[in-house]
Amino acid sequence: MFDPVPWLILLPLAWGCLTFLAGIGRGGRLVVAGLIIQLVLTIILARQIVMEGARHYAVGGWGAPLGVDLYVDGLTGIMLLLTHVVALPLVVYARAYFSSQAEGASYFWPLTCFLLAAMNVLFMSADIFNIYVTLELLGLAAVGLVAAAGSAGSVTAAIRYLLVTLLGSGAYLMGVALLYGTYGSVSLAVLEPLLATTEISAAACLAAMLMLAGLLLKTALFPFHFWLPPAHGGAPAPVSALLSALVIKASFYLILRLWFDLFAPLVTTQAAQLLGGLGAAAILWGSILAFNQTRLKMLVAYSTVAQIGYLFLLFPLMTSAIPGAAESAMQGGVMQLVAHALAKAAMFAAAGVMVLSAGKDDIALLGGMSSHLPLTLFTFALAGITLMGLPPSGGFIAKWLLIDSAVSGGQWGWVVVMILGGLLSAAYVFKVLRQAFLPPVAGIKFKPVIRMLEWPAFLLALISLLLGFRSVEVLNLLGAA
Amino acid sequence: MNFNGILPLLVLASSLVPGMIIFFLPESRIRLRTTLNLTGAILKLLLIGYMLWGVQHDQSYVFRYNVLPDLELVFKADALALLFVTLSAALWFLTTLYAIGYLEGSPHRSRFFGFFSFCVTATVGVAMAGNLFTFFVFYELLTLSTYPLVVHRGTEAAIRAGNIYLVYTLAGGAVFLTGIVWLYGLLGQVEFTHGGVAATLGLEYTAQLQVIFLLLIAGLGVKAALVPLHGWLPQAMIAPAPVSALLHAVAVVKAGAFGIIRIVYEVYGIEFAQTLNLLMPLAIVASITIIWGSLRALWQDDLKRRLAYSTISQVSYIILGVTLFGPAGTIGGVVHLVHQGIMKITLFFCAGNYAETLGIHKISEMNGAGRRMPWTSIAFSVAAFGMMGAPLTAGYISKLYLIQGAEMAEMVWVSWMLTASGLLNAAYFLPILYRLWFINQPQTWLQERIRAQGRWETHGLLLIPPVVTAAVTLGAGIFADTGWSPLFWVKLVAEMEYLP
Amino acid sequence: MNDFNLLLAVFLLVNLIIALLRVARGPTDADRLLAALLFGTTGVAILLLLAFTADTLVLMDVALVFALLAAITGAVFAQRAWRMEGVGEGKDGNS
Amino acid sequence: MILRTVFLRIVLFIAVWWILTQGRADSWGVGLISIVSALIVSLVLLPLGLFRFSFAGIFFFLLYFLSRSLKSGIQVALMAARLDPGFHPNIQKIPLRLPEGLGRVILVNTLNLMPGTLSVDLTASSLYLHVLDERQSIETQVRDIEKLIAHMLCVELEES
Amino acid sequence: MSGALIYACAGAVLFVFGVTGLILLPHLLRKILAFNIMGSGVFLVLVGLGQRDGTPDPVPQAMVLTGIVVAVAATALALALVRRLLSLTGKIQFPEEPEGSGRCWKNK
Amino acid sequence: MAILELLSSIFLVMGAAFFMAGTIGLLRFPDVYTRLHALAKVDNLGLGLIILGLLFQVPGLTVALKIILIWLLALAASSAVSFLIARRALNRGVAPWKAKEQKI
Amino acid sequence: MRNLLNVLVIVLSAALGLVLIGVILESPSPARVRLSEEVLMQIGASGVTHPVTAVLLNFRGYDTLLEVMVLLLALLGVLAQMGKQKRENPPAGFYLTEPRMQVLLWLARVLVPLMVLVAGYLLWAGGHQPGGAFQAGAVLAAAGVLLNLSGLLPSWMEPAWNLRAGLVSGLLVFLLIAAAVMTTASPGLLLQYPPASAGMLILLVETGLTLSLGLILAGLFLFLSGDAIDEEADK
Amino acid sequence: MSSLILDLLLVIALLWSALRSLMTRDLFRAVVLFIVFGLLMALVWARLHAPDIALAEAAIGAGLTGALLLDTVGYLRKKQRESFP
Repeated sequence: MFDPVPWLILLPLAWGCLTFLAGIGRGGRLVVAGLIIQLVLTIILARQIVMEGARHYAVGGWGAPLGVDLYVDGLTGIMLLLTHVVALPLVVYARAYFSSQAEGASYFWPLTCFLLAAMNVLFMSADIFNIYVTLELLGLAAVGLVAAAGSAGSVTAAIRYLLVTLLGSGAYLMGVALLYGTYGSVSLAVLEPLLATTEISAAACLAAMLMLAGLLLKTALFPFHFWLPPAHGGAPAPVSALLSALVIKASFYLILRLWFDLFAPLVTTQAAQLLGGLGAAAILWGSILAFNQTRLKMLVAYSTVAQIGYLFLLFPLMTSAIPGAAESAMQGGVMQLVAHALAKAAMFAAAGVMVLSAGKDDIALLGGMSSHLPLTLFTFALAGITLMGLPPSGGFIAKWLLIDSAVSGGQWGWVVVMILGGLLSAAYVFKVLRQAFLPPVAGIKFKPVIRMLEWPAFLLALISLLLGFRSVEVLNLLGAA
Repeated sequence: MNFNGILPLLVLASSLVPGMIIFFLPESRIRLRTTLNLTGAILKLLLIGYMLWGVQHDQSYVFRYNVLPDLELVFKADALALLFVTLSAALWFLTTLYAIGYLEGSPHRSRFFGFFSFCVTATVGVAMAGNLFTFFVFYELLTLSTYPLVVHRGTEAAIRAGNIYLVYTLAGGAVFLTGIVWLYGLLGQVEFTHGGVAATLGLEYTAQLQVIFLLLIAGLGVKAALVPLHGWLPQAMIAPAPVSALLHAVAVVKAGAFGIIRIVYEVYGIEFAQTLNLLMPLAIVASITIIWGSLRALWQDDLKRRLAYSTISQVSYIILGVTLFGPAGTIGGVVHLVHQGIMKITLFFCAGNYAETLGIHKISEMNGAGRRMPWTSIAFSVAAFGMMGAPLTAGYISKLYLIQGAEMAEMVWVSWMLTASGLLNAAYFLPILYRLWFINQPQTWLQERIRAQGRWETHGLLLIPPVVTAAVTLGAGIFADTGWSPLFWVKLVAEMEYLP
Repeated sequence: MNDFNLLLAVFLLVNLIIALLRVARGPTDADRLLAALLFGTTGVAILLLLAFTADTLVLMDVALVFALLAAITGAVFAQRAWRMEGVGEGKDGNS
Repeated sequence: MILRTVFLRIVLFIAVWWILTQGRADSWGVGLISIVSALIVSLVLLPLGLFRFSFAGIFFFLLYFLSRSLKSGIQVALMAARLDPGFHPNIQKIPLRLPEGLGRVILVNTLNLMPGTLSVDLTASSLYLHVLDERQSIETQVRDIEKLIAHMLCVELEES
Repeated sequence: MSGALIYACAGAVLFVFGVTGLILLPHLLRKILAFNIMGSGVFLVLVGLGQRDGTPDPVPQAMVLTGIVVAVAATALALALVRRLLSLTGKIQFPEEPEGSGRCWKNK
Repeated sequence: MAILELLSSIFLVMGAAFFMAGTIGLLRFPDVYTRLHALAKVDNLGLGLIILGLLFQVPGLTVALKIILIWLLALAASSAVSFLIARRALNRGVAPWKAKEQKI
Repeated sequence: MRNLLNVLVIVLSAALGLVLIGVILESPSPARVRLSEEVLMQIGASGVTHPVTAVLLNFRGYDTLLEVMVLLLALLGVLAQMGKQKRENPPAGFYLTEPRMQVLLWLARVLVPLMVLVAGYLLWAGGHQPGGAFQAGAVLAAAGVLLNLSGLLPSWMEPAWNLRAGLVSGLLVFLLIAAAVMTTASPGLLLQYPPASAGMLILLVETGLTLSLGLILAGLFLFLSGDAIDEEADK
Repeated sequence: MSSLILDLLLVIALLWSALRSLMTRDLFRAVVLFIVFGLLMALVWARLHAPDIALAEAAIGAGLTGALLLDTVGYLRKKQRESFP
């Protein structure tokens, strides 16, 4: 049987090297081709997971405590698939984007390849130290991409991002050190039964706190969100899209993994409620701030802050005693993750096109966009539908599942938050749309844009919208154990 | 999957696909766009005709698709659905014709017709939804696809109206969603079935079911413009006339009213709703809306605003009929869904004609327009009489059954209220007719745009639709007892709902 | 013998810590850096003593690398960090 | 001549490698590559024929160097230890007789390790020395070392 | 208490120093220093705690080697960014910017 | 054997003493040039003596040669760096400390 | 307000420190899993005799692969920044002939070949005693720094193709060997070296890594440090 | 005994240099203290029976990080001179 796992690690690395060798600003075509190959591999892998269930993969053939293990299950499959489905159109988009605007293009391709490689290895890793390395990889690649724009604002944002991500991974590594010190292993497969069977030690608790705090910092959950908007709002549009759609999700994925697998014996209902509370605060505060922005990309970036909040609602909902409620909370959380990734990528891409065309990142200048770039505006609107959680989008399915879980678990507070959040997101999405329907601001001339900028974004938005119809497959993959 | 299962999908696609293509057409491809639009509309009418025939011959058209393991997207063409589908498809066809004429030469037509088609698709989806989930999906789609139509003109006023529209409908949708999810949590599946599914729960859930009912009605009431939630509707007048026509006659308000019909009859079941004491409060709200809308209509000088308040009042007839326990009330309410649609669209077409041809927007400017535009004015008059409930018109039939229903349900105050409302209707329509026909026309019209071409008083495509609908208004009244009238169908529906 | 070596290592370390006072005193940056340079030599001595203490001769390699790279800090300082007249001798730096 | 230099360098590197690996026999595989690359690097950095030297000169130089550096260490240590370091430091300029190149560098470095002197600048013609005691004659010491270096590197001193 | 544990405790203290410095110090170069100190602290805990019984454990040592390289890489990147910021703005500190800057509550 | 150990100890102690002297010099000398004197000479001598002391403890010839190599490297480094820093100090105009100034 | 926040941070981190120390001191003496014993048991199959190298390049060679990638990424980030900056203000030239430069120049001439030798030694030593590719690479990088300081090696601008090839060579060699091993010796398994040739392969990987790590680490300095020695000419 | 003292001394020096490096007002002093800190870390690793790490720390701490930091300080000063001539 052909096993795509090692190739999914080696190939993106190889593309990264080759694009670097190819020279400045070159190699886009190679990346597109490479991503297509990887997408096929991911699909094969997903099929294998559905057929045969989750599996461990021992790198070097050494196996758990000694070597590094990889672990691939339904959730991994979803994340990998999501990564490639989002990245492929974005890469096509980026080629067009950088052909019309050179700023930040110089090392975009190798950085992106390594970013995707980092994502792949992160999702598959089952070894907490290895995860640390992948976290650093992801962080450095993302910082490099953010800073590539080269303006003072983006460099400041990149530094802030870098320091935050370093602080986060430092705290994480401290947790790893404590766990290794106490249990003598860094492999999840070894640690999990150890934590579950032995009595809870203070070291494990502290480690859990440190690791989760570090990851929360990287995920930009509410009080830690300060770094995200400038970083995501200041980067070139393809980069913003990649970061907001995928990179944030990577650390969330790890929280999910650690919370429900490794630290399952340690977590308490109060902690889950706390996370949920922070998530709720993120939804409300992020949406309000998004609404207050005057710059389009900042608005989209703050919307990411808000949307991340939804993801964290799944923690309190999962504590529900009713098994059905817990299950649909998990499903809802994952659907939200997937839907948001697709929609946010589309939204940032669309915002990028608009900014490129208007020449300036200002919502007030968007008037007339509805007739100048109808497709892009339509893309923005479709993505907005997913963010608002309106049918038939994937976001709607996610919200349905989450509300269902909250209602059947009797946790009414979260229902109110989600409903309010949906309305608030409508407020900021329509703030943009209504501006676009107004007549153009006097004196502004829109630059024409390449067609290839508009279509990939539209494709992403369409996928996010139609995801609602194919969510059974996603959930099937999630459920494959 | 057999053809019968796919048919509902085809009905949806017949407007969705042209809509999508049109959306990406360049502005200049007028002929292709028109062809697509009309092909879609005619195709849809044909398909619906086939289904009407089929339903009469006991065929069933059901399409199911699992969105989630225990959540289905269901399209079902039952009698009630077909009633609404036929109405919307027919009126869509006419409105499309009208809109082609109306928008000739104006910008952004691709966008307009794209969203126009989406809007109809959503309406058809609402009509054919086989369960509450599907209903909600298309109910929200309707909101989204109508927003661009409302703000189509792109003026500050239009945008403001659009904002108000969104605030109301999205908030309503959110409340609606909460109710739906709750109900799904209790029932597992909420398929529309005759007699209702909630009844299976039993009386120990009374309190919960009452709250859910409140949530559902509050959500639907926004679109149906029940009184405290009606604020968006007069604002939305800013939209182009075909949009207003569609919004008022078929799409938005009717979706709300239709949803209430579905909730009362096929989710709760009329008898169960009666036992839960849900009907009386709804009847009171509907009555208040009827009176309030009529009263407000009296004071409007803007023609379209007056028609809008009239809509608020008239749509609640439907809801009132629904709350009257007994077949007659049901028939009265449901048939008014169709009748009001036909009549109101006529009125809006005519209002659009006056505005487009003569530049008339206000009632005070309408003096003598009847002689300048006789055909339009005749259509307008017929529809207005229908609204008042004059004999020989469709409106008469509705009122007749409503009053019967009120008597059967032993709610005498309702028949008094209906009478009063009829008088109010007369009070706000008769002055218009008086101005049309009996006051001399001024020397020059405000801004006469479309010169009379040949023997037509206005653009042909603007004239045909109102005349046709006015004729149908009369026809539905005169031939109410034949097998093809709306009344006949509604009786069919009512029979099923009151089956033991 | 081993303990003796260790004792000497301790002594050298104390010596080194005392020399760190120069970092605080200044007055010029060069004076501050001297402490770091001293570390090159003293560190080599301490490492060698440690290497011969516990028979971990591999520490000699560490000492070798220390000695080999000791020049770099000083050279970077002289070539890059301490050039031209400062904003004000003795109190330059973070202003 | 050239071959001799190359040969000497190879020998030097082999010796260093031998010292580093402590004579392990299995190291010569990597050693060969390392030595060759070190040789290439050294040839690039320091082309052949820039200087040559005599072994006897090296020996005398080292002898002198070791004895003097011991003295210098003791001198400075005493100064540091005494509570009142009675020195009179100053900067002196000394004209150079060594030709440019390695010789001068060795001179500078040696003087840095010699008693009482610290080279502070080097120009085309002269050397600036910081001396701990300006009352002592430094020049003779410098001349001695110059001579030794000239002998070691087989160069002629320029008459100033 | 073995030597390794002493170092582990020292590592804990260094970690705390680093974290505090990274959060509180305004100067970017100092933040970078603080990050390095924090990293060293973690490495000390990793090795010190891992071999608290005195026997050398190669696994955490290998991990720390990896970690050191990562730290160097991050430091270099941070320095590059700081230098770039310096050449762009002439400053080496974060500009003070209140959250959600922009015209608040005016875009109704 | 004992004699060797004794010799070794003597040299080691002497080396340590030189280191101490170097440190004292570093702390007490008045300006950067004089401190460089202390650093370049005393500490290298200290290191040399310690290495000399350790030579009595080495297990083999190569080890001995290796530590001598280390010493040579340290010498080269510190003398060159001293020159660089001293030159830079002169360049920047750091005035050498004068004895008579102290007397005033 | 700001002060209060600072105090809060300090108090919190002090508490964190105390808890950390407490946890460290409390931790039960033997860990549950004795990984070091496991390493020693399996070391025979790893191809090297030094346990740290065995862990670094065989047992956890995957981490090392990723780590090289981390370095390369940092370099890319640096390049993306500094390349731009240097294009804006190119660094000044060199004055090698200055007599005062001679001291440093000769130091470099002597030390750099030695550093190359030591790097080779460390690389070789990695197999059985402390040392290895990283240390060797770092020493090579230091040689690069020294060359740059002495003026022999100008700061790097945009790398040409050969330099780029050198920078990625380590990762490429690693990848190629991984792919080769995966397709031939142990199909479908990542980085599983057959025990017989493991030593050889590891040495190969380490050689590649040394070269490329040296270049990358040196590059971090050489790309970063913008200016060569420029002010001597002013005087 | 003396090994314990050595450990404690090292720890004290380590913590002190780290703290001073973060607290001192003068940037250059902070960098020098940080370099010293790195060298001390190398000694610590040697004490912890981790010569591999000691080697890496010595090479990277002395050769690279120090160089990078000092170079950056120089650049910073150059910039400051340019902006305040």
